[in-house]
Amino acid sequence: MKFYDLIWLIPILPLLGAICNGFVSNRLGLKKSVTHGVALLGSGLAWLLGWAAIVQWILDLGIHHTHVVRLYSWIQGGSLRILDGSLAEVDIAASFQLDAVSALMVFFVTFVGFLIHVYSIGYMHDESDRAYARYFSFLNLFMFSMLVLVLGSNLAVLFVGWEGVGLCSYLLIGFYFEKDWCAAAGMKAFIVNRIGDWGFLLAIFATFMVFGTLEFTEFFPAAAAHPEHFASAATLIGLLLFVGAIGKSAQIPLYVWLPDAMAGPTPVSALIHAATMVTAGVYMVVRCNVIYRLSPTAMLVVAIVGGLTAIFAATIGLVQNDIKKVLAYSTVSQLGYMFLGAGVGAFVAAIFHVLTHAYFKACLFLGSGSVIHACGGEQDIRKMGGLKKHMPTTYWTFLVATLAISGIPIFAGFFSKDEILFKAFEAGASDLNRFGSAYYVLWILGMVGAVLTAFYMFRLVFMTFHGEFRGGEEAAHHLHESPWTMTMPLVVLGVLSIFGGLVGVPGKLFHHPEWNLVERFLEPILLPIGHAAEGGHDVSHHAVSFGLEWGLVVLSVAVASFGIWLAYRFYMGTEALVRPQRLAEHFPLAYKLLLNKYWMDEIYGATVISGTVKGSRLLWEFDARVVDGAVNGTALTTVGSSFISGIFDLRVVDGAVNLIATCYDVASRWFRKLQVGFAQGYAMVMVFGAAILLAVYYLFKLN
Amino acid sequence: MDFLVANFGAILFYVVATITVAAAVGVVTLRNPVHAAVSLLLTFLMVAVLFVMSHAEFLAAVQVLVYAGGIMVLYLFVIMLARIKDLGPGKVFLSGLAPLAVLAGVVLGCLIAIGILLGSMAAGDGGAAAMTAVDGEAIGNTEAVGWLLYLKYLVPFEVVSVVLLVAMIGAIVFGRRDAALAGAGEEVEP
Amino acid sequence: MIGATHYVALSLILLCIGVVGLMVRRNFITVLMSLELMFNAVNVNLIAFSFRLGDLAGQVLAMFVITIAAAEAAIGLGLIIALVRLKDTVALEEADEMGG
Amino acid sequence: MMDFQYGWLLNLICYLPLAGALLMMFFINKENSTALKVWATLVVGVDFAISIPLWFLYKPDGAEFQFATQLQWIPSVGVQYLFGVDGFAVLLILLTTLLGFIAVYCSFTAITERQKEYYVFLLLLQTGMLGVFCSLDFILFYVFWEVMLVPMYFLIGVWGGPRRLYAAIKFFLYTLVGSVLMLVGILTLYFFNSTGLAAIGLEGLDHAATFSIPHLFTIAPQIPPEVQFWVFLAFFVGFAIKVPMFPFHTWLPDAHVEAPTAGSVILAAVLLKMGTYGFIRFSLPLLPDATLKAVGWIGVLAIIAIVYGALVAMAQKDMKKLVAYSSVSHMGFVMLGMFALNDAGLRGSILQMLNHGVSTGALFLLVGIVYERRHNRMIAEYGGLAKVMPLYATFFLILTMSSIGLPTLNGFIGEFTILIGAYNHSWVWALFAASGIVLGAAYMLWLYQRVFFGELSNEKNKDLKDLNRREQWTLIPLIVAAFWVGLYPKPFFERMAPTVDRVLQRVEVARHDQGPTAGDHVAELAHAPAGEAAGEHGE
Repeated sequence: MKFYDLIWLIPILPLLGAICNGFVSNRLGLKKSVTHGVALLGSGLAWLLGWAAIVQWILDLGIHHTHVVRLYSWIQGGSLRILDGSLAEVDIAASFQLDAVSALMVFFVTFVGFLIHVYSIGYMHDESDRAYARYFSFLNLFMFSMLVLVLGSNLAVLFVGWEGVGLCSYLLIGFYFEKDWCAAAGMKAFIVNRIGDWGFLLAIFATFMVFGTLEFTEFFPAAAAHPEHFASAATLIGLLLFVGAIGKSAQIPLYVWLPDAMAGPTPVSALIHAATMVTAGVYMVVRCNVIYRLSPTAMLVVAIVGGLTAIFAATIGLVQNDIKKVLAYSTVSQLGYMFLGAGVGAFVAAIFHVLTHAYFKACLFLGSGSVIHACGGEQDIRKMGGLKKHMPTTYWTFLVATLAISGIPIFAGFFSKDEILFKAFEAGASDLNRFGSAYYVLWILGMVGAVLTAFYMFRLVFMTFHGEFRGGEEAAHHLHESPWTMTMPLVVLGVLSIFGGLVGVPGKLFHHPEWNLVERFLEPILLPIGHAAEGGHDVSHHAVSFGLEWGLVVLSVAVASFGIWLAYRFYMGTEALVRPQRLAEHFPLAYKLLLNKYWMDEIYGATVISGTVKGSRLLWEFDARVVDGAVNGTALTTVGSSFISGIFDLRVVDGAVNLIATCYDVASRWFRKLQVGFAQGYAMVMVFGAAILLAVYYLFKLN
Repeated sequence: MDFLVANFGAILFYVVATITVAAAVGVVTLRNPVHAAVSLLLTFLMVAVLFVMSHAEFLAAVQVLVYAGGIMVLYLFVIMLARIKDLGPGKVFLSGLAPLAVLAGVVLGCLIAIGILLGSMAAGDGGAAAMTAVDGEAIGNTEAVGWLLYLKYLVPFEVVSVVLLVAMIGAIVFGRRDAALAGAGEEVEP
Repeated sequence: MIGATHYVALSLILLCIGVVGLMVRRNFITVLMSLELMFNAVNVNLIAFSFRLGDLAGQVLAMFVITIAAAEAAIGLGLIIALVRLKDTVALEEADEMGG
Repeated sequence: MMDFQYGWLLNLICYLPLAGALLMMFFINKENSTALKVWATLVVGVDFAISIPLWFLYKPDGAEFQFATQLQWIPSVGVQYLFGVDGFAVLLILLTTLLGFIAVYCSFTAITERQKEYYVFLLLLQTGMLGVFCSLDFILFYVFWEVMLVPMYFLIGVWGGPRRLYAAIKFFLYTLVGSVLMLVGILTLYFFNSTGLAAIGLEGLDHAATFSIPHLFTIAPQIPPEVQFWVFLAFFVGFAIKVPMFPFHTWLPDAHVEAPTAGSVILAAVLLKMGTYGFIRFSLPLLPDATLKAVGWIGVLAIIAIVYGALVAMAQKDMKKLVAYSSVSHMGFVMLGMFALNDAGLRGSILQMLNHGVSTGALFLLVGIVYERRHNRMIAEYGGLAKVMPLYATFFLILTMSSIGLPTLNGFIGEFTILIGAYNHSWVWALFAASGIVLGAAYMLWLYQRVFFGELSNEKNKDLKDLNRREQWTLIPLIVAAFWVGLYPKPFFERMAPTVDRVLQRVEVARHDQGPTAGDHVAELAHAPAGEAAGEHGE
């Protein structure tokens, strides 16, 4: 038995941990050491097994081989006639597959997941035993779902993980459920995600309708083999899938849940809302790259949404004062970059950015968790400052990760982000799919976003770690470096934030394309499309000259440096905090706009949410009065005849007359006056009714 | 005098009809319950006369026996039992609607009147003979009705008798003192 | 000559008096009496047509109507007794429990 | 067509509760509440136990109806005593016996008055429900159908909430109206099969008079379209009220709200299935022509039910009412899948019937549990319960997730299969119906948030007891079932497959008679280049 045949066990191990903690530790209130022991065992074994499986798979089968492990037949929906007229069997298997992109995801999800489990031991130690068990149970459950998501070999299994991570996200955001806003944030996350899932589900059905299967290994080659046949179907499927991705990966217009999701414990924000779950959308788009490459429209939509989100979220991030909110908007923005990358065809760069982003953003979040821990739960950066001397490890790792996200060379984020921006430029230059000018605009947006990223991230660093502590005397006493369980993951992730990007060195710049390990590793997932399969080649590689490529690299470094310099000017030295205030006073409207996040939550609240709620109330009124009223009206007639024929006994009459009572609500006020259980009122109505009947009869009779 | 003789039927009809209408008006307007009941009795009797004039002698007898004899006694009993002194307007609860009610009656009346006028039929009779004959054989009206009732309309007759039985049982149940009180208990629902 | 029309007209008048009485009067006794009036109106009608058409069925039907009227009177008067026991009144507006 | 092996078993399952009820009536003192409970539990427990063999004994590749019994009943008009089940009915029987057991088991403390009558009625109800699923003779079916109403009427009317009379009568009259129309439909079919009915100009086939459903299946293709139309309409009203479909649903919230917990559970889990069972058993195979014509209308009604039920559920302030309206939404899914008239849709529809029974039944149990403690169902009265009742909160969460169709739980399998079938029929259907899953999540999670999260502000909730052992055991079987269906639905699909195939076969006959319709349209597309097909699809 090879490890890669056991890939189904990778998600199951944390699931066992979750069940154990959820139903045993939580019920019995076992000691914390038992609880996190079980949880670490679950995720740790998954990590080891995952890496072992990957290594064995590379060595034994090679990266070009997609290894599918089919467990059992899961959903058997009989046979359906699909679009091409043939009968296709709806036989969806519970099966897992290991290929390059799954391997990459498993590689870092298990690893980062394990680190965050370790970190949580320190961060959550103040919780009660039961809450502690609950927390670890949810965290393990999340690992299970995420691994199912990345390992699933068809869209349905992917969807299982997709919904599963949504559930865990819901549970963990609402972990402090006594606080109303935490619970509300969890619900918001789930429901917004569900809107995305709506698109995803439809995409699944459309896929089945077009291809007659949901297995990646079956319909990707089919689509790639006949690009022109499936082009329009690909647009539909691609766009619907992207609706799902928008929800899960918090893109415009469904990004609103992610900032609120920071209500959960910080390790959760790091694991779920930065490193893994939110990148599921990117993973899915990359996974389905064949579909997207068939459809220029879908590609363009992905790129536009990504580019807009990147800069939109970055602008909001400029002025936020909650340390986690800044990071949340930064996550939204970075996810935008990833989609921009996917949208310009740089799928490898997008997934590479997922990888590096997992390192540095997890590091940033864990660092912020460490800071919050030290400040006794305070999250407002205006009440921090000067923490550098109190918590050096946190500071240095945080700084490293900030340099990485800003795109300073050598650090991890530089390689991936630069690759994406370069590909965006290249898409413009090569006039990709004849949408060249649009891609140029997106590239410019990306560049501006890079300045903003560097600015707000360094603003965060300067305000938190430099200057004087602004949190008051008492809080200052409590400042301390976090325990080793918290700093160890920080250090590991910090190191990875420095060197993690080296696997994707843009070797082309040095005339050594083979240096780019990520590109080589992921190359098998980019199935050759149509003619390319017969030896054609992509022309875009020559659209940008070698010199210009270097120029772009320098430009993006310069842009990032400019952002850092700007942040320094604003938030360091004697004039710290004065300049930004002056700027805010100069442009009050813009400042308010950004501070209130463009009032997007309020707009949604006033339109979609209140619309739905009000609509539901209205329908309820309709149901009670009109639909039920009609029923009771019928009952009224029945009661009338029951009086006349005297058939029903007193009880039925009594009950039925009660039906009439409800009918009053429906009738107009005047009618209401008449219908107060006063028999003569009824008689009068009857007489009028008879008169009307007679009149109608005459009308017809006399004509 | 000839006129009287020649039009005896018509004159009788008008007289009887006038008394009927007057008595009917009395039924709904008189405030003393006994007076109202007597007025109703008068109506019944006049209607019986009309029946006789239409060659429905048996029915007239039934009318007198059942209505005047049975039902009226029942009414008077109830009026005495319940010690009803006054049928006056009482608490005017829906006073605003009384005109509307009259209007409803008038509208209905007018409509039916229109119908009668439109469909006014020639005077004449289908034959008094038919009222007393079965299969062409002349017998009395009572016997004729009897034949019809017990042969052709036997099933409806039985059904009606069951209805009557049910009504009797119902009346007994309502009349019981404890039934009324039990009903009162059940009325009150939370 | 007196024809069916006259009878029908009379029956109409009786009916209308009955209807108005039924709707306007406030006490149960009068309402029941009004009902009796309406029954009689119907009977007059039936008999008139029976004579006019030479069909005894009208008389048979009138028999049934009388029977039903008797049943109705029995039930109605029973109700009055119950109402008087319960509320000590024959005023209809007191018996409005059926109202919402 | 019929397999008579183990016929006695089916009869035993069906009449055991009746026998138990009779024995209870005569031999157990009404004061002896323990004996009553033990006996009732024993009877339904044994009933469930002996119904389990059906699961294993049923042969998917065997005769259409198995475990059959055939006896003469009223030979003069051709009424038979005909019992027998197919895979579909086996599943529903198992659902009924399981839920019947749980319904008895959950009422130990909830019912304190007139216990004897209560358990007798529950047992009678169970016989009625089982009989409906077992009967293969229309008159027998109708008898059980009506028998079932009476105990339910009393369960609501005697042990119900404050407005129980109103609800009971509404329930009774409403369903009675439907069933009378159904009877008219049944008689029309009967006369068509035999002598015809001159009064309405119906010419008969002059077969021997019979109400046997298997026989009527064989003459279904000969029924003229206009007869099919009217019979379908009569059946439709009868079944649609029971389902309940959109404009006929208003009895449901009232009945659910007023019924005691066990009544709600049975009502939701089994009684609503009668309607959909009727559609699949009778309307579709017997009246294929009318079915094909009705597809569009019923699809629209089902979608309205899905969206409308969900939206109205969102506005509810009463927990039970909310769950009741969610039933309307879920049953909309069932109807939608059924009238997609394809393999996946119909299978999903049947599975969703079971799922709804399990999830909604369990949700009613859960609401009943907290109602028993607080005698209040208003959502606003609660909040923060997760603090005092963690286990309750966990169970409620799992079943909420099952209700909103989270993968690995049962709801997902049903909805997924239904929607894939619906998409196959018309992508517009799927587009709208899938929005039901968003709304479903919205109202259920909002409910969950308001009841379990937030601060424990209401003093009365401060010392609520968590689930006791008995309450746990009423829920655990349902949760296990939810996970079973969610993770490994294959055995369920296997058992319903023959039914689905036969129903579709019978409908297909009419489709071919009707000339060019949707099915052929697809077949035509097969000859067109795949690209064009895909292009049309993309529009």
